[in-house]
Amino acid sequence: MAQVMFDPSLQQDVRLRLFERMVILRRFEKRVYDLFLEGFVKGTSHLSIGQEAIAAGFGEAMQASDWTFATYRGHAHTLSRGVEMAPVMAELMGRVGGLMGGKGGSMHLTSVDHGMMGSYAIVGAHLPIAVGAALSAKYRKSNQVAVCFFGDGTTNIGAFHEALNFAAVYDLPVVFVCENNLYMEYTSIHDVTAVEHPAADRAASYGLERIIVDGNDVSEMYRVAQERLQWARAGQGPSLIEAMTYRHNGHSRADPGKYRPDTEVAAWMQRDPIPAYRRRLELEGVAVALLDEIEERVAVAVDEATEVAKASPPPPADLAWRDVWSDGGWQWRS
Amino acid sequence: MAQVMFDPSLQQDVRLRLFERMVILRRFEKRVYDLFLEGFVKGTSHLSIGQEAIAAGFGEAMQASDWTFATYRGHAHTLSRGVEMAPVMAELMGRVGGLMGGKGGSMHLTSVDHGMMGSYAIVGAHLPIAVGAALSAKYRKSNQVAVCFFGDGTTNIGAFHEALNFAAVYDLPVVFVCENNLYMEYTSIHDVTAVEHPAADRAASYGLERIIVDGNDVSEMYRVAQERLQWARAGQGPSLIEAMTYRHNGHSRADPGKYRPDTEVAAWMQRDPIPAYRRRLELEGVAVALLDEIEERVAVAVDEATEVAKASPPPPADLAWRDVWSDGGWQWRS
Amino acid sequence: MAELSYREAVYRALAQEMERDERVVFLGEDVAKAGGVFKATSGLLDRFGPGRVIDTPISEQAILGALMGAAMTGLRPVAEIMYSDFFGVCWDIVANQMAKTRYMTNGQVTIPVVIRSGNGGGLRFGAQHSQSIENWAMAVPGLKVALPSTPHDLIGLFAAAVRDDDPVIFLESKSLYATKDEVADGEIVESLGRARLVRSGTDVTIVTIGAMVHRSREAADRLAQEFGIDCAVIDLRTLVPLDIGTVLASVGETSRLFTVEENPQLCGWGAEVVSIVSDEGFYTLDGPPVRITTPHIPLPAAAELEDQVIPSVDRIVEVIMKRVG
Amino acid sequence: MAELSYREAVYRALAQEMERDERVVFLGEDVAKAGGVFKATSGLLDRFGPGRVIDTPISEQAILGALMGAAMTGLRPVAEIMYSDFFGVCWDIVANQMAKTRYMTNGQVTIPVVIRSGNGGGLRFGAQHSQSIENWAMAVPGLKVALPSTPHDLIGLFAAAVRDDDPVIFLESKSLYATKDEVADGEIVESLGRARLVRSGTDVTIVTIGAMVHRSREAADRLAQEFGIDCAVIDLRTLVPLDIGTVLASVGETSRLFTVEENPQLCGWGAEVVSIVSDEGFYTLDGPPVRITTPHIPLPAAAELEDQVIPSVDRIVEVIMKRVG
Ligand SMILES: Cc1ncc(C[n+]2csc(CCOP(=O)(O)OP(=O)(O)O)c2C)c(N)n1
Ligand SMILES: Cc1ncc(C[n+]2csc(CCOP(=O)(O)OP(=O)(O)O)c2C)c(N)n1
Ligand SMILES: [Mg+2]
Ligand SMILES: [Mg+2]
Repeated sequence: MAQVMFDPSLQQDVRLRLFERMVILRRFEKRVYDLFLEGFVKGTSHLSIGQEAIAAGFGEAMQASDWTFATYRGHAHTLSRGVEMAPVMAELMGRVGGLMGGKGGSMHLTSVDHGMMGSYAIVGAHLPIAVGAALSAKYRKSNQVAVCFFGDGTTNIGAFHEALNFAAVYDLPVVFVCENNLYMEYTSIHDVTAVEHPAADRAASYGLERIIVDGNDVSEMYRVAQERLQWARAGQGPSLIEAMTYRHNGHSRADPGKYRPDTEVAAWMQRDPIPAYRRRLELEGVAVALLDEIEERVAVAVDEATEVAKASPPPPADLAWRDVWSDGGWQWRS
Repeated sequence: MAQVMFDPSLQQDVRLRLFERMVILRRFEKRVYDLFLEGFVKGTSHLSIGQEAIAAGFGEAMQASDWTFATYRGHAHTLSRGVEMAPVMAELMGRVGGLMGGKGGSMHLTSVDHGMMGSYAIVGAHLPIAVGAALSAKYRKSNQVAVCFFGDGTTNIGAFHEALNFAAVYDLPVVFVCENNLYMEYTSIHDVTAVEHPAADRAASYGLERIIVDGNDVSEMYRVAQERLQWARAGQGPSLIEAMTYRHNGHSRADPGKYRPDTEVAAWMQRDPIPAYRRRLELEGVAVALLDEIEERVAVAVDEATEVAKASPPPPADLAWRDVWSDGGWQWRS
Repeated sequence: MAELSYREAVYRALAQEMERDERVVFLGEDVAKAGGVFKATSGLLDRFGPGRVIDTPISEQAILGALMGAAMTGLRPVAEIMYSDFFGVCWDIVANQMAKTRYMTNGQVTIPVVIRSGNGGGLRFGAQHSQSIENWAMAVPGLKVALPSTPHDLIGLFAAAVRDDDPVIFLESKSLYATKDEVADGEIVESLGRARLVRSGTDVTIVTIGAMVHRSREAADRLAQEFGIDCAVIDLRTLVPLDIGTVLASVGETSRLFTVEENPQLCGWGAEVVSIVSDEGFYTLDGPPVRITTPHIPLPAAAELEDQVIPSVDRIVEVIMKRVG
Repeated sequence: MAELSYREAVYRALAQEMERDERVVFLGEDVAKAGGVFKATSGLLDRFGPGRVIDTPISEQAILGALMGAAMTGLRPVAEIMYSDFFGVCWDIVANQMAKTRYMTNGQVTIPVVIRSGNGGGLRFGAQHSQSIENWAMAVPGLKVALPSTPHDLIGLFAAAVRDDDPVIFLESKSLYATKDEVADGEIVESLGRARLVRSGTDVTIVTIGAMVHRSREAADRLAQEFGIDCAVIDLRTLVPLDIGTVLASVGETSRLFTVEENPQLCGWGAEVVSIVSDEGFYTLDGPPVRITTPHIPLPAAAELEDQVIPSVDRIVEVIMKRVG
């Protein structure tokens, strides 16, 4: 397949946006981490720090009508679809101004208006759900594509297998993106997987191409995203991408990530996608001031979002009883 | 891997037993079919007529302490482990003399004394269970092997994927045998599967060899069975075999099998494993009289078993309340 | 008016809704080309084409996941889970995803799906093909649950389920597929959450659903004729929404409550009904509320054993006689 | 005697049984090297080695299938399902295979497994990580169900579960992991099916289990002190076997029954208890039996909302006051 070619002027645009997206994700999540420590974020929370290039590349490549399906590790994917920071932050804090009024929490970020069709907290569940969206796109000839993000550990659960085969059988427009960060929660994926590349080495089981990409290279992610979205829109069926990456933090709030060798962590910190991309842009002649301006703009936005979120009150009690059913209520008796 | 070599004298023995096993399975199930029509067999029942070479080959190759895990299509595998005909037939008729006293029925044939560890009626469920037996064999260093039979349709369910990976990760002594009879219930496996060979084309996903065998050639089945059992016993881990075969009848009692092209059925009837093997034995110089004698002996045994089964009364009512728990009872209150 | 079997009603129900609304698609194993294992969907493929009537792999998680995803994005899909026992292999999608996603997203997502499934015993299929799983579904907030007892109700409740914006578990009694009844011509639509008074009566209220409706009515007739005990029989038709008002009203008149349930005893819908009536209708009850259920055991395969354990007309008569008499 | 947290009791329970019987092996996700997500099993790997303490892939069906197969062939394995919500992805193995195989094989097969799992809410984890699924298990014939409420009971009931020859669903209240209590030294073994009278009382019987035991006791203390209502509190400890005798005896004295349940209302264990007492204890009841449960909704994530819906000490006091007073 040919490499997608950019118009050079567009390319500059796109590149700055890719950079900005990553900076948004990073700074937002760094703030979330601080808010944990300060006790503002309750429950659990799973950060994507280090993995931003994947969400940024796809977010840039997807059309507004495309759909994202993500996991509990979904902050980055939500923001990358253009959802505002404040409601996401408020949701993590359990405030009424949250994206779901505080009812869903960190693991279930959803914004249907932005094509963010949900974050799912049971490993594997959203793969078949994304397949269903693709089925609907095909049936309605709507030209939409469903993009489904999940981790390496997810490749060993049954729903992965069922979803991949199902999508392939009906040639559905869905792009499966495995973010291989080398670990499930605390266990190395190699310890519990029969193949080296948990997703790519299984693509052939579904008649699919073996695709491995550098998940820390945002321009590569963007290129692959464009290519596979186009492939889906052309009616060629599903794709399975394995993006190699690494999370800088532990699995979730409670986890310091001590099970990982220091040398491994250090090596991957060297490959942090954001400084790497910034260096590259600078080398390619993008003005330092332009990049600095982006960083500053985002920093301000994060501060503002934090204030807005903090100012939002807790949800009123009656919200707990709302929207069990489509009539807005919870009554099971008639 | 080298072909297993037989001692020629043993070989004659083995060959006659392979033939006899197949004849037992065939004649038993033909009788079962008649008993349906006469109203003796209630509920459902799934025949393996046409697929006997697989059960026969493995039955001959397995050691007494090895374990069989089968599906609802389990009559052949049960008999091939040496279980007597009468209790199997009585079970199908719902009689107290049945292998499980009439409580399990056709789909759940089990005889722990024969290493027949059960027939499971939910597609895919027994694959992980067989894996557990293999785990126990490895833990106890007992040198036992678990053999798990299932159909082509079973390769598309999640449990298949989980079981295969799990077995491979821990190098467990389990042999997975996919009997590819080209159809799930009434749907061609090709219509719903992303690859040509639903099991073999997925072996690589679990780091396993791609093994396809002629499931209608009993000596080939026996050879492969020996080889893979030895492989497991040598601590080399699991195997996945795809045996190509065909069922002569419909999926189950209710099904005339009309969804299959006549030419396809006719071609496979030509390849009936039993006459084929008999021709081969004759060509190799086995006396016709010896083969006839086997056929007759089996015919008599089937008649006798039928009489024994018919003479067995229905189970007494109180049996329904027995053996929910290990104390023999059903009480949930204390 | 035409005589229709419960099996034929499945076809008519699907056809009625698919004719009306092209967002309705239908997925399941062997449902299209072969017309389903119960032969209830033969002809649908020819009528609506392979884009709307879809044979699937044996992948219940994928089937129901696809159902949910399609429903979230504009379709109103229906799936068949061949036997309700198989909900075991896809329970996460039903109980954790379909049931909760509207709530978790604060109402952003609507999931108008219907899952049809053959439910219950009586066909000597053994413990893994005979379960009554209505209580699995009823126990999960966010699922509606319907169990039609007649061809008419099958069509009418199915139509209501398809038109409802929430996930509906639609359980067809396998043992009723061959039963027949008169069904009116033309469109049939019922409401979810309305019980049907099958028989009025002044001495005892029998609350039941699904295949047990017929046995309860027969038992009521015998109790009236042979023992002069006049039983009201209420077919709940849906467990969620639960028309407890109709039950409370009847118990208000009869002062006695019996449930007849095909499911195993513990945590059944009967326990829920009894508990509500014992609380809200405490002062109307004249004697103990009694549940007549399959005992808390897996179902045996042999005919003689299966017949022992699923509530029979004889057992219903006997228990009510003994407890009321 | 030593003070032990509920979390530490998990380690002690597993160690006690693994020390005693080498057929006990332990499998689960992240349980070995990392010591589990709740850090309850740290140290087990070092003590018993990688052959007996096994990190698995995220494959709940394989984990529980393996558990069952190993149990059928001579081991007495224990698995961890990290959060009980995840029973959804492996429900077939639990409900259709483990629960029914002994029965279907007419007693040929014995399945001595224990499945430990973190259950219930209170940690603001949202609807897919906070469920109380005890009723899913109780509704399936063939499963035993235990919910320890104290470190002592965790050890004692776990030992009983491991030594029992039937499958046991062992639900640890996540919200209790950090709680502490005095625990005796040496081996601790309790029995399945014996309720514990946490507090005796003559006016009202409160039946409860798991995390709700503590809230019920606190409520009972307040009801006694502030309103002079003397409540007996019964911790069922196991739902199957169900020690209904202890409940009936207490209601025989108090004439009033309340259940306090963390699970959503419909088809809860409370409905079962109320139904049995309403039937067998009908003439002992002086007023309506009342269930205090989480409403029939998925659990919300926000602290203020979650606290609204799970029964609190305040709500228990208020309801009992209102209904008895
Ligand atoms: C069915 C199921 N099993 C277990 C879990 C607990 N769990 C949550 S995240 C996780 C690890 C997932 O690993 P991976 O797919 O690699 O995603 P990552 O967290 O690395 O992004 C596990 C085991 C779960 N949520 N669902
Ligand atoms: C989980 C589950 N889904 C569906 C069924 C219904 N069913 C029984 S057999 C069968 C076909 C199985 O096909 P295959 O694996 O090829 O085995 P075969 O019957 O051809 O031997 C189906 C769909 C089932 N028993 N379990
Ligand atoms: Mg990972
Ligand atoms: Mg097949």
